[in-house]
Amino acid sequence: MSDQHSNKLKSGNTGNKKIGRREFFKTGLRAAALISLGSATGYLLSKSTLDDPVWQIDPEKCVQCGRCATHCVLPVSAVKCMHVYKMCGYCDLCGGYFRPQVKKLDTGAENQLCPTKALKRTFVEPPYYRYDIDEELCNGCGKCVEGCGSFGNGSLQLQINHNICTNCNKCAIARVCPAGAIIRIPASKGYLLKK
Amino acid sequence: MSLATKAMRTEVNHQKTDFEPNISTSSPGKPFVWTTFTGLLRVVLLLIVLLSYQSSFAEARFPKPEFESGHVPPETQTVAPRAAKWEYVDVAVLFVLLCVMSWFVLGKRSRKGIVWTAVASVLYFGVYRLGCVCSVGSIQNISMSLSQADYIIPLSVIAFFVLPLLFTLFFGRTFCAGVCFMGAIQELVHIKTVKLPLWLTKPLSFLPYIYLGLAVLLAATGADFIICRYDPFIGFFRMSADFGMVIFGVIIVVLSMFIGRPYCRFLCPYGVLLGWMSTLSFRHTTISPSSCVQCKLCEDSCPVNAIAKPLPVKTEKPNQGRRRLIFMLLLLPVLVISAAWLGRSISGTLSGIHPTVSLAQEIKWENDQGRKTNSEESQAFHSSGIPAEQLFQDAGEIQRQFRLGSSLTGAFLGLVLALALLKTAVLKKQKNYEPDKANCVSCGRCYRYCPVGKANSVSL
Amino acid sequence: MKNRIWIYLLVLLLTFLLIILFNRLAKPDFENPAQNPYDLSLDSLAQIPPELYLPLDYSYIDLPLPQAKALATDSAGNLLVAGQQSILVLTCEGKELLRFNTPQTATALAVDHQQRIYCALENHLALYSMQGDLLKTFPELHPGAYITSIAYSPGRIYLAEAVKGDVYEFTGDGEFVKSYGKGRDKTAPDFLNIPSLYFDLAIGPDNSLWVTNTGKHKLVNFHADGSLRSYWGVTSAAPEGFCGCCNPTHIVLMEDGSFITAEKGIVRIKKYNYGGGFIGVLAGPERFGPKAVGLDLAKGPEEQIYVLEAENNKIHCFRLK
Amino acid sequence: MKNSPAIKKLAGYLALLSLTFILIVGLLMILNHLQIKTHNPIESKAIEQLIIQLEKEDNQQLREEIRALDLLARKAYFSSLWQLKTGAWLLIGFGLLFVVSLKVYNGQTEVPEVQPGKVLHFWALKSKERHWIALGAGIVLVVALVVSFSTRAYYTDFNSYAAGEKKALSAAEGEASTALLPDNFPDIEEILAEHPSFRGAFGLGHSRHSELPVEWDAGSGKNILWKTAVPLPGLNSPIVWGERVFLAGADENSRKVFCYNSENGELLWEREVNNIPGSPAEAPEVTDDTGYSASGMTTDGQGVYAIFANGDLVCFTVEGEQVWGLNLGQPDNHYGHSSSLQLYRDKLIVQLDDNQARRLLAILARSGKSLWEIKREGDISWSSPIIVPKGESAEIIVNNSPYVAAYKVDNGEELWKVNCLSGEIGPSPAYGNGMVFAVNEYAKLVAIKEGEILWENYNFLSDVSSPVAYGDYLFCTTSYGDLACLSQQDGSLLWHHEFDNGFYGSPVVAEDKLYCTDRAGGTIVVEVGPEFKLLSHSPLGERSDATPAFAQGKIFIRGYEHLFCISKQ
Repeated sequence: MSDQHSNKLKSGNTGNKKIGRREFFKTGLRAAALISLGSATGYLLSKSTLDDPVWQIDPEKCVQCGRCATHCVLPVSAVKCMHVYKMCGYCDLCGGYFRPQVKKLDTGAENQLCPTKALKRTFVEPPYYRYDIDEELCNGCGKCVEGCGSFGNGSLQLQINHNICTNCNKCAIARVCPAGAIIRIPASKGYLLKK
Repeated sequence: MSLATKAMRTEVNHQKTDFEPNISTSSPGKPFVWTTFTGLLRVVLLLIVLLSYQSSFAEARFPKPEFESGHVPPETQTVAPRAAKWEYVDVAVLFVLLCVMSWFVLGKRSRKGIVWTAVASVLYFGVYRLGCVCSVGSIQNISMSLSQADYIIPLSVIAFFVLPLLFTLFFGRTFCAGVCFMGAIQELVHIKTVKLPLWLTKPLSFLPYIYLGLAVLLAATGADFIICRYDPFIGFFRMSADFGMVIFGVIIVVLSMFIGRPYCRFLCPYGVLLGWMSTLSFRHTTISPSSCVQCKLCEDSCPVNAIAKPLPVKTEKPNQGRRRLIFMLLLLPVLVISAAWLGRSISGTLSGIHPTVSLAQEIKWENDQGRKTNSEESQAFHSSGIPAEQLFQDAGEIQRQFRLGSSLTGAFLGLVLALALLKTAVLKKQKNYEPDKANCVSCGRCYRYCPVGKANSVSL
Repeated sequence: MKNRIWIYLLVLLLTFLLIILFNRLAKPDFENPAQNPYDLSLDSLAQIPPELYLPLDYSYIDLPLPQAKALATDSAGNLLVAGQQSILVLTCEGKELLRFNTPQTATALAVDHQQRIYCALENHLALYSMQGDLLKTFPELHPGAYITSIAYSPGRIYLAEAVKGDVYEFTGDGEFVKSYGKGRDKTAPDFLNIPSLYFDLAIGPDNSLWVTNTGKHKLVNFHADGSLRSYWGVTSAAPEGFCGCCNPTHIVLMEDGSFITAEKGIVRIKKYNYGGGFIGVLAGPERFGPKAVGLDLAKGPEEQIYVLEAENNKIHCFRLK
Repeated sequence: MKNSPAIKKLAGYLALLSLTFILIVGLLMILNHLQIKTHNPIESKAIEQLIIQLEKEDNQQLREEIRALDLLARKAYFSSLWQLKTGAWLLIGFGLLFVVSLKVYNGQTEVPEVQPGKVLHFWALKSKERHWIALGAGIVLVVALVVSFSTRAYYTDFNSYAAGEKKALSAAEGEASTALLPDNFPDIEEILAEHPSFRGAFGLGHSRHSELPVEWDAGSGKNILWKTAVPLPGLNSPIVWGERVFLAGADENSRKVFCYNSENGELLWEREVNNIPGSPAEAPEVTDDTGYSASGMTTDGQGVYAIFANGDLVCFTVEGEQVWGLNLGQPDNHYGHSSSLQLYRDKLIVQLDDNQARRLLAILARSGKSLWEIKREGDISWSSPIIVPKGESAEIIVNNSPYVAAYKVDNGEELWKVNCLSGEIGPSPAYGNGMVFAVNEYAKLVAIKEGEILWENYNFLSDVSSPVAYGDYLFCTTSYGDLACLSQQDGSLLWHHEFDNGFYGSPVVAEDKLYCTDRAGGTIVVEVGPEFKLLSHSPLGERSDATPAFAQGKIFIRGYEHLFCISKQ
């Protein structure tokens, strides 16, 4: 843009003296560019953080819409179900593991909720069972989270695994999250598990 | 899934427990902040919060089964995010690559050096960092940070925004030459230049301004980050993208085999800023190492059509040039104001991109129709307990921002158009073949064509 | 200039396409929202056949106390609500009679025949007069204890402690008598398995103790000596049964020995006869807000059933016909 | 730098080969993508179906089948993931190979020979540039303008909308609106002296007015005081309070309430019923037998209340100012909602039967707030409630299939319920001498006292019109043209007469005469007595399915198109 001004100046005048004026004008613009760049940087620095933000799911807001599984930019979502064992009741009838209509409490595929069978059930002692997540199989659909939250203690929660997440500038899931549950938090915090 | 990967994964988990974030101790990576007074204050506050949290913790406690078999419930495993120090590494790599590239462009005039620096950039920023630390996209963070008080911007993003601009102000667009991984890809796959006609390049060169205007508007209002969303190359590195974006990326790559840098020239919003800086640059690369002999050999060598050639000037009727100039000057305010008006009139449509506004539209639709859409958005909104009036008010506020921002964007585009027209009415006398500073991306392809000092360069 | 005509035609076409594209983008389609492919579809489960609804009178009062925790009634028919470190006494019409502070938010309430208020302050019990004066503080059960329910029968106080899943029996003076709920056989119905902080108990018309065994979806009745007297309850998502992890969350016994139960997950208030036979539904999920979970129950002197929906700041009142 | 021809040839073949691979792999990946997108194996509907089946019939074989299918689905899912990943690697690899070999093939461009071509001079070039810049800007301008104007319809300015919403809300809150109506209600005697609802006060079918005309003729204008066209159709019957006659009308698109001056037929006001929160956008499907406004209105002399087939319930002052409006949920009714409103002191009684639920609601007349609501057992009906004042309180009598039931007006408490009817109930109950009479075609006519059936009769059963009890008599009319008079004591038939035209409108007794309007519009006036005595048969000149309304010296009959006022002249 500034270029054109200088051209105009040039077109109106000829001779070395005029070129000197043109150079002067250009130097002024350069100084202006430097100053504005510098001041913008200074202002931005005052708002900046060393603790880089990362994307994470606020489990209090999450509504288990299933879009974590379908909208992540990665082939398999970086969103995984995580199990807060401290909150778990170790129930035999686990709302996160079994379909709500289940009749027989066994590990048959027809009884399981998880579409990829990523939730594993291990017998501990009567009447307790432990539930673990095979993260490699989990696609973050949140079905078990919904089941656990509706019927149980909510110990299964969807979180973004930072080992997988590419930390996009704008999380593609956050863009479509109906509940605004995907937020930026300081990297030092990392996870927002309910405890 | 093989057993080996399984085993590896378990190992990773064990390792990673060492990196578990520990909030009660300060992180060793940033001692200088924590020594400041505010830092101390924060620690104290944090401790108070932690202590008070302990006492109220009882609320959320869960009955824990007492296992007779001595079973110990495992801890929840989380892997800490990438440590902050790696961000500094990114910035350092950018800085080093910029220095190296500028040296190859201005000092060594080595096309080979430029190409290998571009390869390095693709490998680091593309293959290793998966394309997601990027100066082009940083525009959005900067505009959001400038417009929204509570938006926190990482230091590295500021560096990624400012460093290339600074380097360009001093050395021309050496960033574009190949430090930018997007530019580098297009540079590396380019095979043979098909020259584009003027009727195509002129209208298309208006696109980056529109893209920039929209990107800033949408980012500043918090609606969307369109530069990242429609990044054509990033999918190659992630090896996954939306189907449409894969197609778009393939088209751009195929085009850039035969057309010089289609993305840089006809889309890149950051290129607009870099072009301004480059116009003012203190030093800029030249076609000829010393002085131009006007041999015309380089005339068609530039794939991005950025060689300005000396043209004969026919004398026109007296006053014709002046009249044209005055007309263009008078046109300027008209264009700016009418484009601002147009921007304002389209602001309503644009505001629909903002999720809050589109949610408000949905809820209003529900109110009008007397039934629920039952979409996830609607369900989540109704269960959030936020009153609809609050939502409508928020949406109204965003629409107000859009009205202002959209008018400004319009005015900006009007100004760009007016100045482009004005430029065509101004005589520019030129004797030599020289790069058009705004558009030249310092790729160094023209060096080879210049016969001046060839003997010297061979001996080097 | 044949060439140029083609250019203009191309431009025209492009403009046209762009307009169509933008218009399609700008037009929202609310009729066909995107479906969640991974929906758990609890809605169909929550459908209760209309014939199961019992005829009743319904009303509700707005509760001037957010985040309420517990509900109880006194013999005069007034309502006591605990929340935000205070206890609120309301008439059954919702008129505020008294409000007094407690050191912590009470987690359970009960009123004895002398109109004194037993109030569970997480791990211990406190006794207040109806005027709000602290009469007595009982020692804590154990440091981590969390009392979720109190039941009073003349001469006896029963406490439900959810963290260990025990029921404690005290005399009226606060002397510990015995605890229930932990036998040798973990699979026995009277071995209380409490997976969450929902654990309720109630006194039947014959002064016997009924306890919810939420982990096993059972209601358990104890003899005065602490041995199992009877139990009932089936695990099922159907309206007759209890489903999920911890149901029923709350119970109340009516004068004829019938049970009113409250569930979370699929939020329902149901009625069972004295033998645990399913009678019908008082209220399904449609009656409550989407966030309702753990509805505390209390009964009024005229067989009204009060339901505390803290998430919606409401007390619902049902009266069966 | 020049490549040897052999290398160049090799590079050429390599480029071709890699291009072929790229196309094949790309195509396969697109197919894979489309398949996953349309039939994601882990969202298999087939498995869901089987599981639903399993709920019904639990057997091991089905379980095994589901397990096998599930295993297959997961295998398909994970292998397609693997395919996509491998495909992406292959594509990138071959892409690189393609580019490199093409580069080698192409070699390095020679420094060109300079050809003296046509050189544009400076201003000519600039002029061309200007042209194309203008064209580019023109495209942007046209696109922006067209998009801006064509999308205006989908766009709401929430700055103005939010303000408007607030206003509507505060109006609905009732603070402002309670002031529109006084807090007092007319006493029972006052109500009985008017004709404030369908079939008169409390729907009992009696009028206390006198000096009524017995004969008229719309053709000659005999005894016709005035006649005015009603702008919107509606099968609801007129109601009268003082000098005002109220009517409602509706079609698919609009719903209106009309108020006429009873003296001269002047339209005092008409109000469109819109902006009802929650009102459905599309009208329900109704049949011609009911239409969009079949339910009778009611009034207390201060407020006027109307309900429409889409569930809109609205209250206006008698001056025509809207007090409140709400939607009770669009009734799922295969003919169309037709139950009329009743009013008892401050309670507006709404019978809202549909295929989902049989609801009876009491709504506070002043505020529109719900007082109580009960769900009744049995099936949908099209009848209307009647109110029987009893001392300080009153009972609501409602019939549907198969129950006739009485409820306390104060709280909806059920007083008694009798299982006696069947079919699709149209006629409303009648009340006289402590007895409730309920009837339906193909079922029976029953007399009930305090929940006990006294007698039953199987002849001359009304199907649309409602019976009326007066003195010791009970009158029934049918859509076949029967008019029957029965003894209230034992249900014995006293007399019967068959007319040419059937009856949809219900008979009403006034001044010891029975007024029955038939479907052709003729009104038959019969003396109430142990023997049939026809007093007159007066034609209206247009069809009518409404029940006549009465005021002192006046009869109002709503025809299909006009409202008639009949008075002795």
